[in-house]
Amino acid sequence: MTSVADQQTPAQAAAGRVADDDGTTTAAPVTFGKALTAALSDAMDSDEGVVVFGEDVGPLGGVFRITDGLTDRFGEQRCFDTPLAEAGIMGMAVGMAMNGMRPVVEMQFDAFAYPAFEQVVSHVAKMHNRTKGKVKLPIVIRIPYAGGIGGVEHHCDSSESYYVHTPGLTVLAPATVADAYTMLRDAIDSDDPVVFLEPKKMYWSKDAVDLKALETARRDPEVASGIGKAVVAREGTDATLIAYGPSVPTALAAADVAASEGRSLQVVDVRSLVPFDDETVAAAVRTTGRAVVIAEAPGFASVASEIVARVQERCFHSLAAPVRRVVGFDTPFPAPKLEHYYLPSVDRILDAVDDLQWED
Amino acid sequence: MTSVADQQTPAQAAAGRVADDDGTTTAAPVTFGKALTAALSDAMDSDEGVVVFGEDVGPLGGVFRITDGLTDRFGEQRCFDTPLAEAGIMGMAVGMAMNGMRPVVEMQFDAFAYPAFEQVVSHVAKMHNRTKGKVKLPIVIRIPYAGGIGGVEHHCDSSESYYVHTPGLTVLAPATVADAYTMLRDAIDSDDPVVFLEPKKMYWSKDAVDLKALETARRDPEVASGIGKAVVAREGTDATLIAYGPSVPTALAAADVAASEGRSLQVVDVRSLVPFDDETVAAAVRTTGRAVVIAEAPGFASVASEIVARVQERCFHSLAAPVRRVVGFDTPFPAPKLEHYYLPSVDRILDAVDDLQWED
Amino acid sequence: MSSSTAEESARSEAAMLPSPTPVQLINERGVAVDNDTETAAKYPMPSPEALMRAYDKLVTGRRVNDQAGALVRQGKMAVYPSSHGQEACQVAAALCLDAQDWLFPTYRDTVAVMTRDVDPVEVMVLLRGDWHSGYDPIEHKVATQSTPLATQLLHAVGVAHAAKLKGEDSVVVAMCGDGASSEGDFHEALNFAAVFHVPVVFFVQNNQYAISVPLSHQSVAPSLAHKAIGYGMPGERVDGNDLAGVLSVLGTAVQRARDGGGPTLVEAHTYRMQSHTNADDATRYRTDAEVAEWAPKDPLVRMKKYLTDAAVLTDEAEAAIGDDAERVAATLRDGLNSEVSVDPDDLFKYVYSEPTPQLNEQAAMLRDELSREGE
Amino acid sequence: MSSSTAEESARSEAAMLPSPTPVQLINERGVAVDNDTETAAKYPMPSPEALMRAYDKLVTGRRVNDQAGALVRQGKMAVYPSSHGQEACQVAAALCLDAQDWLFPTYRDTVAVMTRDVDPVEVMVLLRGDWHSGYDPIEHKVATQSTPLATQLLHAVGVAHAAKLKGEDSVVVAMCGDGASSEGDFHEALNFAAVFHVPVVFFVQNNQYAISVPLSHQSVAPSLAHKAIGYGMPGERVDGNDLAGVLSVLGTAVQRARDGGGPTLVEAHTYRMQSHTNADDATRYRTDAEVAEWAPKDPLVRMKKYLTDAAVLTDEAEAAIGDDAERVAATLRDGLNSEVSVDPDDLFKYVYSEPTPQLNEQAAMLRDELSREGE
Ligand SMILES: Cc1ncc(C[n+]2csc(CCOP(=O)(O)OP(=O)(O)O)c2C)c(N)n1
Ligand SMILES: Cc1ncc(C[n+]2csc(CCOP(=O)(O)OP(=O)(O)O)c2C)c(N)n1
Ligand SMILES: [Mg+2]
Ligand SMILES: [Mg+2]
Repeated sequence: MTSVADQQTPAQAAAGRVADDDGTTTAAPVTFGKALTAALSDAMDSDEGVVVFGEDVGPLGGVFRITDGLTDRFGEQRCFDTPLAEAGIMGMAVGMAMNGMRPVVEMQFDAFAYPAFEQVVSHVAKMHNRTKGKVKLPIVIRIPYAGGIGGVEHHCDSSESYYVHTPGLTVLAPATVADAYTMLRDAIDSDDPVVFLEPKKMYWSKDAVDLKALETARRDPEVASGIGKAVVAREGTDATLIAYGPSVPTALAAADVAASEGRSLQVVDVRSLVPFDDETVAAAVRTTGRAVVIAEAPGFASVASEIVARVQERCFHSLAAPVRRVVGFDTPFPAPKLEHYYLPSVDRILDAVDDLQWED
Repeated sequence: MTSVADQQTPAQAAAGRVADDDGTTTAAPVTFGKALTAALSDAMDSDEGVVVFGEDVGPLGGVFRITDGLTDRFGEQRCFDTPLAEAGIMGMAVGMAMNGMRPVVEMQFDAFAYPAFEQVVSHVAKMHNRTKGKVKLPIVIRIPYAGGIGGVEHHCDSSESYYVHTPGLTVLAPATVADAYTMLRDAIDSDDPVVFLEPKKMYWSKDAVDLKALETARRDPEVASGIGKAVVAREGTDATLIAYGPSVPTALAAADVAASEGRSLQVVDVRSLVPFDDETVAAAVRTTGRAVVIAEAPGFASVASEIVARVQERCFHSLAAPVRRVVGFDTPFPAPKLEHYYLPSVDRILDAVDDLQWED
Repeated sequence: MSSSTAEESARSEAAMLPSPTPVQLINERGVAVDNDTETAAKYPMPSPEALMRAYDKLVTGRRVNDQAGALVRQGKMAVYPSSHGQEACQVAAALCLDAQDWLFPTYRDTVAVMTRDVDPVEVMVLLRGDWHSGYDPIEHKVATQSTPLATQLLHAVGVAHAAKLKGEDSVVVAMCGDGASSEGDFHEALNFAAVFHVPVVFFVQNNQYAISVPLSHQSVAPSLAHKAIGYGMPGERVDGNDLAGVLSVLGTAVQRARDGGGPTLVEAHTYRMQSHTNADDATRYRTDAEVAEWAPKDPLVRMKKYLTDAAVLTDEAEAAIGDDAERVAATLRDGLNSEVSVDPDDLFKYVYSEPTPQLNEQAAMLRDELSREGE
Repeated sequence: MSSSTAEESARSEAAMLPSPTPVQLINERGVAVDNDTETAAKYPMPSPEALMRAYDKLVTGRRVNDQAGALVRQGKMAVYPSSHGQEACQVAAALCLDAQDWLFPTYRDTVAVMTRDVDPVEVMVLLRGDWHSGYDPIEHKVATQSTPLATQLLHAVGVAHAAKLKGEDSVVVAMCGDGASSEGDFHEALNFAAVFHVPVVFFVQNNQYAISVPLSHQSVAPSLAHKAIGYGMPGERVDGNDLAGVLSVLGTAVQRARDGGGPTLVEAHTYRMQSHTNADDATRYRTDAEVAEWAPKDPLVRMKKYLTDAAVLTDEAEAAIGDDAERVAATLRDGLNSEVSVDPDDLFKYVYSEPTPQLNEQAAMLRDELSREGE
């Protein structure tokens, strides 16, 4: 288990350090959304080339207020509204990156990134390869995604599978306030294009995180980027829940309930969908021999499918039961009044765990 | 094994009948491409509402000549060129379908369907669900896809994973001349939108198929649509190769070589990616206990991942080894001179078969 | 070049460029505008009956906007993008159509949809969150209210194209906002419509904002109507708060389309008086003073003044119109106050014409889960 | 409306609408056109030196097209979209730029790329199939030749936008075809460029066809240049086979952009004399007679005539120019006749700045496979 436990995020490292310094964690609670705002602001501070643009990200601060205050602080040249056209935003980002800038673009909602799909797949993802690395595109594409907020149609898609299937894109899906900060900083620092998935239902979730300490921790060259690193979010011995983004809190809640029922569930927070951390995930599953993959997106040909495929490839002889999935149905995301039927729930996860052939 | 063998395609049924009638199969060889042309033409003959449009599909007959002669035969109102805009083509198809027509649109190449992605995902796939079936969209989206023709960038993508992950789309991937005909007819007859994937390297491949007989066979109400039905393309007992589209001939070739080396490989042609034929696939794998999934698309979060996930979920206790994948690398499709390194080959398939822990 | 070619080209240009200022038939003071003869001939004043019918719908439209706002505040509806201030456009977009015609509305065009006699409670299914759409688009020839911006314009072109191929006498009005005009689909729709010469009227409600983004960040063209010539169709602009003007300009464009004259782009200058939706806070990006400037241009006030002055609108008629509006508001209240139950099986039923085996499995799993929970 | 507003609006319209017919400085007979003073002032005749330099490139461009065609027939190159007939546009697009400027070409713009002094053999890497692009876009300030139509126009806007923000003095020329003007990205690019007022010149080579589809199925606008006013930028059309005209119109637009005047849309009327690519068969969709009509409009013939008549082009100069062209053709032949080896490891090396663990695994698998095959 040490190999797994060793995989600390810079966030955890920093959080640890804060706690160590004064004995307890004294940081004030900060929301996931504000951690993102701080990450943008700090990145803009530390690099003049970072520019933020998209629809309503200027004076309004974005419909989720993630870019709140950036135009005020950095001026209209660094954080600005564009005409309403997503391919336009993405294509302009490609050109600005070609000419030395580091664009961070916001797609207002998951489904409204689709007009930019050609730009993303045919250029953002492929330019580095096409030019043998001569053109780098350090672009971050921020996408508020997934459900749980009672949004109307087109506002709740879990679109990650489209991006992870596209070679050339790094795809990050943070699930904690600390990761919101550090992974967005990592994304902006990356010389590769990053699709940065923000679980919109978590924008208002809070955690006692000292963002300043995280900022300082990032400067330590010993603390590596979180890109490509999963973390064990909770130790456990009977089965492994593998989740990312909005499903991580659900998985943790399921593990809580299971614990009260005498079953010890380990939870892995994948965090980085591409590159994928096979080492951490496989090591975790080998310790328990049972696994359930949890994700909100429709299951068919999804990130969850991939995780199941990889785990069975790597852990076949450690597995006591097939790897199960608790995923979105293969249906469009439902209307608000039906979404509770759709979303992976604690009960559904526990049902899947019950199904892991414990009698065998 | 009977349950598997029973799954005959209408094509097979028809071919059988032809052979039965006169003792031998007398049909002249016909290409995959011409079978598609015949399917379009027959469908336009049998239903006035069928219209064909796209880029260069009129007088030119399409860059692959699949629509050759249709404008001549049915007039400019039934087969016509559009302005050069894929979202436009797709969006106009939605409207024409709303108003009672059955549009068959051609996307010139795989990567040139991406501009239409929003229309496909947000409307084509969702309209039926959104309106509780009040609006049906019997649209067929023909996409020449995959590699093997030495095409330049953007002309060789295997984009099926994007579509299969999108609930509401039927996704077909024929691999034989007979299926090219019958499945395109099935697709046009379907009241649901169908993404119809044409492996471009197979356009010129030939088979002795009597298209007239297929046409007649389709009228038999006993012969069901091929949608949702996989077929066992070759019987075998040691391991199961699962493939679709351009990978089926490769799988069959691998089975040939394996046979000469004393190993009996079964080949399943998935044909219908969505809906997926779990029954046939799982039954096949259960008979052999070993499986390799073959596909050209990058493996990560792909159709192949899904098949692996489904097979391990359904056949876990029959499996003697993890399900292996022989798939495209997680890289952009390479330039012509490198594609032979990239494409699943007979050798790579046999390597994977060798890896199926025969000693265990 | 010969001077005759130059003249010809100038003439064809002139025919496609919009009027130098937005067409107006009744001004902000409720007085008929004395237009030049050419304009007056092209855009005649609607008959008093037509204006009265439209005014009735205008009053109801305003009432619907107010009522919906209240229902949102009471938690009966999740979200409502109000067309307060734009009701003249809403009403005219529906009234310019005949029974065989089609309307393609956006999320903001609820009042237009209701004006086309779709049941108000069915319209609200979307915003209440019961389902993604509540009425039958085929029966009413009203498409679902589109959220993905500008996408519906292409659907409208498709419906019109099919109508043309089938020899139907239908015209399609396709609505969108100023912001949506920046999307690629807008461009493709107008071009397809022009090239295929199909009967569509593109109706842009330029309400000066796309959520927080003002028109000046959306376009620096002389007007949005100036885009039309780039597709080879006429563009026109109209005072969008002048019900008579919008009715007339749309009416002319619809007639032109019906007569085989092809598509037109109409831009209405109007103003979104409220926030983008209840979830938005317009004070973050515009001043109260700016909003106040638009208040006197209100479409209701001016229409009432005009009709009263013309002695067409009597106190009695006004009362009856008010009653109509209240009836619709009551229907809305009743409809949204009664609880609807949703059926989890519906999740799977409509994804395809027939559920796939996979969906049947998933439905069974959910049913099993719910039965164990005792739901 | 007041007559002064009307006049102002008419003036601003006139400034954005293209000339009534395409600008031409040298006619099809190689004679300088006697343009009106306004046109002459706006689009001056380039100097004899500039024309000679351009003519040299023109001859080389034609030679490159011919040579590439031959190399395709010999199987040395997979595919070549020829710009035969369009060389005046190709040459001018490159020559109107300074060192700090950028060029965004398409698959057909090989001659333009070479005219900007990119190594011919590096340019051909794409079409030979060794890799997706062969030259360094940053070093040359020439983007990769774009295949997905119109997508590159947005990249061009981005480069110009960054240049503006950084205070650079760069102008960007972004090329596309008539067909590409129908794509949504065309619309979004022009609008972004206008709204952000960035130094881009959009250069549409209207060669009358998009593969098999004639312009009349692509657009029914008076001209493609008429799209400009819909974005609030000037549009101009020019005889694309008149090298002097293209140089002048592009030069004026580039200067305007450099002076902070914002973007311009330039449409060149030209003709694709050959099939779309060697894989195409143009006889399926157009007549020989139509092609024959364009032959006398050839850009080389007319330029040669003009320069000879002006006694600028001597026999000696002509011979030297021919030698230049032959040298480039020889470079191409030599380059493409020598076999290049490709490295399978390259498949994995450049997907990201650093290969992922997954890519390293896959590369190792391939290496293992190849070593077992003894490759
Ligand atoms: C493709 C797409 N991108 C983004 C959005 C998010 N969005 C919803 S409304 C809106 C503003 C639309 O402005 P406008 O077209 O002017 O219409 P209005 O809301 O003013 O009626 C935006 C950006 C969307 N719905 N669709
Ligand atoms: C997005 C996209 N759709 C389709 C194609 C296929 N295609 C390649 S060239 C071409 C025609 C382009 O015509 P035009 O823009 O006029 O340029 P030309 O070839 O005449 O130079 C088409 C349809 C493509 N490359 N990209
Ligand atoms: Mg608006
Ligand atoms: Mg062209």
